[in-house]
Amino acid sequence: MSLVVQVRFPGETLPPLEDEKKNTTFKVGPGLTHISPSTLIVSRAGELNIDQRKHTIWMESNSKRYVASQNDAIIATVLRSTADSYICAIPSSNSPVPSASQAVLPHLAFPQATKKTRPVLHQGSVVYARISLANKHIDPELECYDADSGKSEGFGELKGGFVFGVSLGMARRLLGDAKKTRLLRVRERKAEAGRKGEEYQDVGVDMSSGREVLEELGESLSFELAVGRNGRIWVHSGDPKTTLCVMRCIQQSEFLTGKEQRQLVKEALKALG
Amino acid sequence: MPREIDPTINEKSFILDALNQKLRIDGRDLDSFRELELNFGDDYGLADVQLGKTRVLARVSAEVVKPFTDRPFDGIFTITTELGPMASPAFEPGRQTEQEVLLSRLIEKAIRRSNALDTESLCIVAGQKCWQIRADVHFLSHDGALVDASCIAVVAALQHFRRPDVSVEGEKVTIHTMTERIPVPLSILHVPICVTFSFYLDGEVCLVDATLQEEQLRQGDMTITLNKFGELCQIAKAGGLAINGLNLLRCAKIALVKVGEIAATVQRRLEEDAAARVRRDNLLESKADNERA
Amino acid sequence: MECVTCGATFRGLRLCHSNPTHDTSHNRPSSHLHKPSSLPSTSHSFLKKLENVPLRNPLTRRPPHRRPSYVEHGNTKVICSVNGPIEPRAASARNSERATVTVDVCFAAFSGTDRKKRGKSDKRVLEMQSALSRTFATTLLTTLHPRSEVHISLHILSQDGSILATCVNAATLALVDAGVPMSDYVTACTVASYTNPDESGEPLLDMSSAEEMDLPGITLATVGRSDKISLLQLETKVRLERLEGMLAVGIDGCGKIRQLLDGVIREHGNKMARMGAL
Amino acid sequence: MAPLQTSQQTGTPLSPAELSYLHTSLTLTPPIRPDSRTPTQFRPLVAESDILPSTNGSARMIWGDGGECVVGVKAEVERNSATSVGPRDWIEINVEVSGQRDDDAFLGMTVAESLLVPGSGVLERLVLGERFHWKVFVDILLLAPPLSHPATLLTLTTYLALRNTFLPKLISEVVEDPVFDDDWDNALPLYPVGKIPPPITLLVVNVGENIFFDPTREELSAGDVVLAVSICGKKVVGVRTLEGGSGGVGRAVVKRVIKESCEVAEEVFSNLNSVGEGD
Amino acid sequence: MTDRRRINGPLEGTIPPVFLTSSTHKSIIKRSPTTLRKIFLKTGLTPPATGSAFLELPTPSTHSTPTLKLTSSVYGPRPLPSSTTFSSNARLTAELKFSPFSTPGRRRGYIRDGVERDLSAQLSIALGKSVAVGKYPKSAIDVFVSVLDCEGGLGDAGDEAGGGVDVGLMSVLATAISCASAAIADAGIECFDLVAGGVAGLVLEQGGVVEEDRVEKSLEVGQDSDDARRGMRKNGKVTLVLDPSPIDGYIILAAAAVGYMAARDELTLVWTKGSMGWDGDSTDEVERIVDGAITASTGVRLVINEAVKERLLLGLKEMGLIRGKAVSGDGDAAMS
Repeated sequence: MSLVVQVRFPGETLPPLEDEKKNTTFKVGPGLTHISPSTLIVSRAGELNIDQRKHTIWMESNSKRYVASQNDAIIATVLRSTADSYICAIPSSNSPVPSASQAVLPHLAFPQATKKTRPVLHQGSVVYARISLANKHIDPELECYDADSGKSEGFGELKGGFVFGVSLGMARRLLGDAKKTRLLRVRERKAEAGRKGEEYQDVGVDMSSGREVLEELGESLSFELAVGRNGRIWVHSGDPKTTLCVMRCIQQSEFLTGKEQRQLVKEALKALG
Repeated sequence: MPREIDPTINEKSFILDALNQKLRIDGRDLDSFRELELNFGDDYGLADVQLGKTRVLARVSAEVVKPFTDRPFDGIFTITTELGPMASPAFEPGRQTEQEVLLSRLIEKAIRRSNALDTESLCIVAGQKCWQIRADVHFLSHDGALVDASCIAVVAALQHFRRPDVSVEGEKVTIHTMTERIPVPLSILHVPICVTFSFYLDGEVCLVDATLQEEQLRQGDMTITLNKFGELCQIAKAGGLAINGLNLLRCAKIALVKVGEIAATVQRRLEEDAAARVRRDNLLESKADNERA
Repeated sequence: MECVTCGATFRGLRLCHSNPTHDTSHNRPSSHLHKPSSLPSTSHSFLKKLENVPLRNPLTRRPPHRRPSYVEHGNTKVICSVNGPIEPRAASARNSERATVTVDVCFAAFSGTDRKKRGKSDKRVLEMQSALSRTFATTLLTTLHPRSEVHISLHILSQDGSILATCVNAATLALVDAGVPMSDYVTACTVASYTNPDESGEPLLDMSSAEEMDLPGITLATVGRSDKISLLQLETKVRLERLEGMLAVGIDGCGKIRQLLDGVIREHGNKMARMGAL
Repeated sequence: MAPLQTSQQTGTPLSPAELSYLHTSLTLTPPIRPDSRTPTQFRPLVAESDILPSTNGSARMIWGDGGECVVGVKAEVERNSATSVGPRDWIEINVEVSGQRDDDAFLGMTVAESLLVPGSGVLERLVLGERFHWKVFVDILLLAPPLSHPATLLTLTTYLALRNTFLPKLISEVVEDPVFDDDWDNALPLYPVGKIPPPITLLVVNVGENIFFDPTREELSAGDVVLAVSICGKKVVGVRTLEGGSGGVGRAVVKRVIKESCEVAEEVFSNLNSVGEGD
Repeated sequence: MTDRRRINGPLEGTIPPVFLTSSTHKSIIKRSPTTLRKIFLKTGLTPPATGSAFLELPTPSTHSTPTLKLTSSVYGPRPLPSSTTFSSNARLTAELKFSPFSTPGRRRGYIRDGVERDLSAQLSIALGKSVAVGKYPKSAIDVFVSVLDCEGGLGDAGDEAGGGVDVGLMSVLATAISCASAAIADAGIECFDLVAGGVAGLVLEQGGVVEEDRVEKSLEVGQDSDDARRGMRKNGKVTLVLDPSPIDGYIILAAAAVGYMAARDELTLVWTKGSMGWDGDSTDEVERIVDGAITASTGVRLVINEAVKERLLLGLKEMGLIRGKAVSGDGDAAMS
């Protein structure tokens, strides 16, 4: 069975969308440029995804540079403090030297913060925050509380532990984004198999969530973990050895299938003793 | 302007904690190098060194020039380095930073001033013509230990390089092409290898081949250049944390072991490359024969 | 001012705070190494005559800052002045946690045998500056003066070997005098490794430029009583086995220099105290 | 501009009240200087000569206000070349101010102009036979720029260094390649006694009717015009106007400045010449 | 370090044609020692500048006459950049530059050398004392002078090897002062007085009149000129020459350039070269030569006045404030 992944390159014009019903409007996602009335041109290389039910179409690709977008949870580093806010860096890539964009975290953007009770962050502190404002003309703004409840919900300064980088796609997978594409793909496969009159079979790749590594690690080790959409991961545990083990497993599992990931973790745990 | 971000508080304290327990982030021992990968190009004199994520390319080339008037019997050997944005976004093109000056000075002292290359053998006609050997070092990716990697790259490229053969008859100098006569290797007197030590926790811990993250956190550093005969070519400890004399001597002994290992790897890779070349040449010859037939 | 360690001797050493007033003595024992005779200076008969002639009013007191120190190791002469802690002159020298140490090394065009102007971007000068600033950045208590700069300006008036070591000593002297807080003295000297024809090598202390040309040697600086090495430079090929001996002699030499510096500083301090300047 | 930086970079400018007080006290008859000197009195300084063994002549001077200047003179043998623009190139002057990127053009030009004035006879002493000549490098190093304008300090030190500059004695014939006497005791002075001495430059500031020598920075900013008068022996060899001061000056004042400079210069010369004869 | 932003010509290879002109055949302008050269001065030539002026000296008679040409433009008063500290006075900066083609033979680079910096400093001193800087707090006035042609040589390179003092730079400075003054007046910046530059020199005299032939003869003798001059110094008397030009062929013993404010009878700049005291007392001779330079600058001042006036009248006429033809000619001023 062949895996047909629709890889498209910038400049390609997409064929007209096959539509079950006429006159449905599609939402155009990232990586595509729309030229009216109905031409779509690819502007980022990657895999084309079409969700017929939700009527959305977008390009899926992995990159190292993070572009802030609203409501993303990210891990940022405090650079300095000004009169009413902290200036933070949003590091993104996992290359040896991370590149970074700047963001503003107001002093009062913490749960129940007042001028007197605000948490004091120093240069080099790490915060888990949500992007409350992303706009191409100004630096993004961050918040350390949940927009709905006003509670911290895990946002705030991350104390101790270790921070490392993975690719943006990996971070998204760890956060469970892969589920969407996975379901889509399974549906497509089934449809294709149905057309050919064959029985659909899972080859193991389609149903991989991409986060088996975390599931497996979580079963035997105790640690805290925060994943930022900007490709930074924070791990904390009582023992540096455990932390390092978690880090290495995650970093090495990027291109592995679910089964392989579980195998990797088992071996690592054995080595850890 | 892209700037290197300092490591976060969390990273800093974690790495130091781990070092205190003799643990490194990438799981190495304190005194072990990352895996050294050394490849040669199709042409002579191109060496590509990978040390973990650090990658350095050295290219050696030769040309015939007039020797310096004050040294008529010596050839010319130059090493050029440039830290560009290719290696790290923190490096700007065109501007010479202090880091770059120190780096090039170190490589220069380690290789050129220790007379690794016999410049007298480069003389063709005294005061008239000599070979100028030029080693260009390109930094492709920066993850620490630039000095060590570039030193390996340069010495490997120098050993790999072959210059065209030259014959002198009276005043007449003939440079034979590579096909005309077998090109000759450079006369290498010894193979210096740099080992950089990084000091942490007031000198309690000393690391070999630190990554960029570890370099950013170190309190002091020292680069020792040795050859496998146990000759010190250069030591540079420019300030930083003060270290006990005995510790320094211990570092020197560790360096000697490392130098032996690295020199052996370089030698092995050179031999492998030479063997591969012979095989390829034979293959080409047999092909040519076939065509003729 | 002579100190003997394993047969190694310093050349005439002169350390002063501001004005050299006394003659230099050459205490070097006659050795198998000769000073360069090509130097026109060696036969200069009035070479060492120093005059202090106040033109009108001899009573003068310098402002407390910018008092230069003057150090001679034989014919190597260095003047050093320290400015700081001051407001950083460049934005890049501002650090919110500690003071930055900046060093300017300037070779006077007339300092060598041949006149030579060294540019500011000369690699060797940059290397020296960086080594000196990193040496003192760890020894000075820089965290006491955040967002400021300590500027050390060194002028080499005459070169005859051991330049970096002389610079370190001059800078230490000037820093102590300027009142910049530091954990201990940093003192430096050079050691050469000399091999007799019968293979019985012995290290030589304090190299002149002729010796630097012919012998392998190290420059090292130690921090105060701890005898820990903060700066170590070797630029010529030497057997690894020799390093230990050289280090031992060097550490000892640095200790001797520290005593000499200490003496000068105490004398100067007492004088100041007598004058009521403290 | 360059000279402005050396003179005014240290310290903040005076407030209008201070300036007015200073101006008033300086215009009195007799004037009152802030440091109670007489108009022609110099500030104290310490001088020493022949401090550097690797030079042909050297001197060091330290002002009371922290200014320090070292001058080294070096001579090298150079072949006469057709492209050379003539003997004016035989003496090269470089002023380097510590902590400043550029060398100071203004100060260098002042010294060079007065040193190379026609008829001083120095250039003739640099000739070595038919094909060679001495090239003299005068390197002036201002280690710590004084709080006032460094011109006076600089030229006095240069004078001292040049007075103590010796060139090896030529023992070869005119047409041969130059060969020198090894004995330094036989070396010839660049400025022999009895010949025209090297020039010095005096800084003079004029405030109202009064003229002050060796002005401090404050006096410079309160004055009308600051003149640098170069004097060689008894002759004026150059006058220049300096930055500082606030207005023009009448021609009568210029004449007075020059007249008094000549008188003061004589005293300065005799004082400087006593340096080195002291012991 | 070359200027990388510019596209420089090839380092070597293109040599501008050198024609045999002034250097071999010195076209000597016969004028009496007290006559000034004719000046062409016109203001308002650079429209974007607040004030500007062009000066040519002397007004060219033939095509190949070597001339001194300068343009000057004044910008300001304009606000100081925010980074600078408060200043209760206007900050006047002056910059003098030689165009790459201003000197014959080798092209000058764009790098500011010592000569340019020195002249710039002197220019700003001379002008700074005439402008009412107190009237413009927190502002900057920038004066730019560029030398387009300098009479076939600066004379500072010692082309008169054994000769006297060169006056090339001095006349460049003096004319730069005059030209910049006119530009400042054109800009309408308040001044105490206008500064005019003037140069005078002392030359050897023989029989009352300076004989050009004789000077030339001594130049031809070449090597002996020094001895000849020294010999002559004993017998000959020294004469004052106003506005000497390096191409006039004088051997100048001493020279002075002044910046002079005629209405206030005050000097803003005094610059002398060469040793004085050939003819008796040093002080008297300085006075004599400075007075000569003042006389020269007074003449120049008339031209500046005329040029500024004409431009002013032209402006008034355009605005309709005056009628009729108050302006004669094409708006430039010349003086004989």
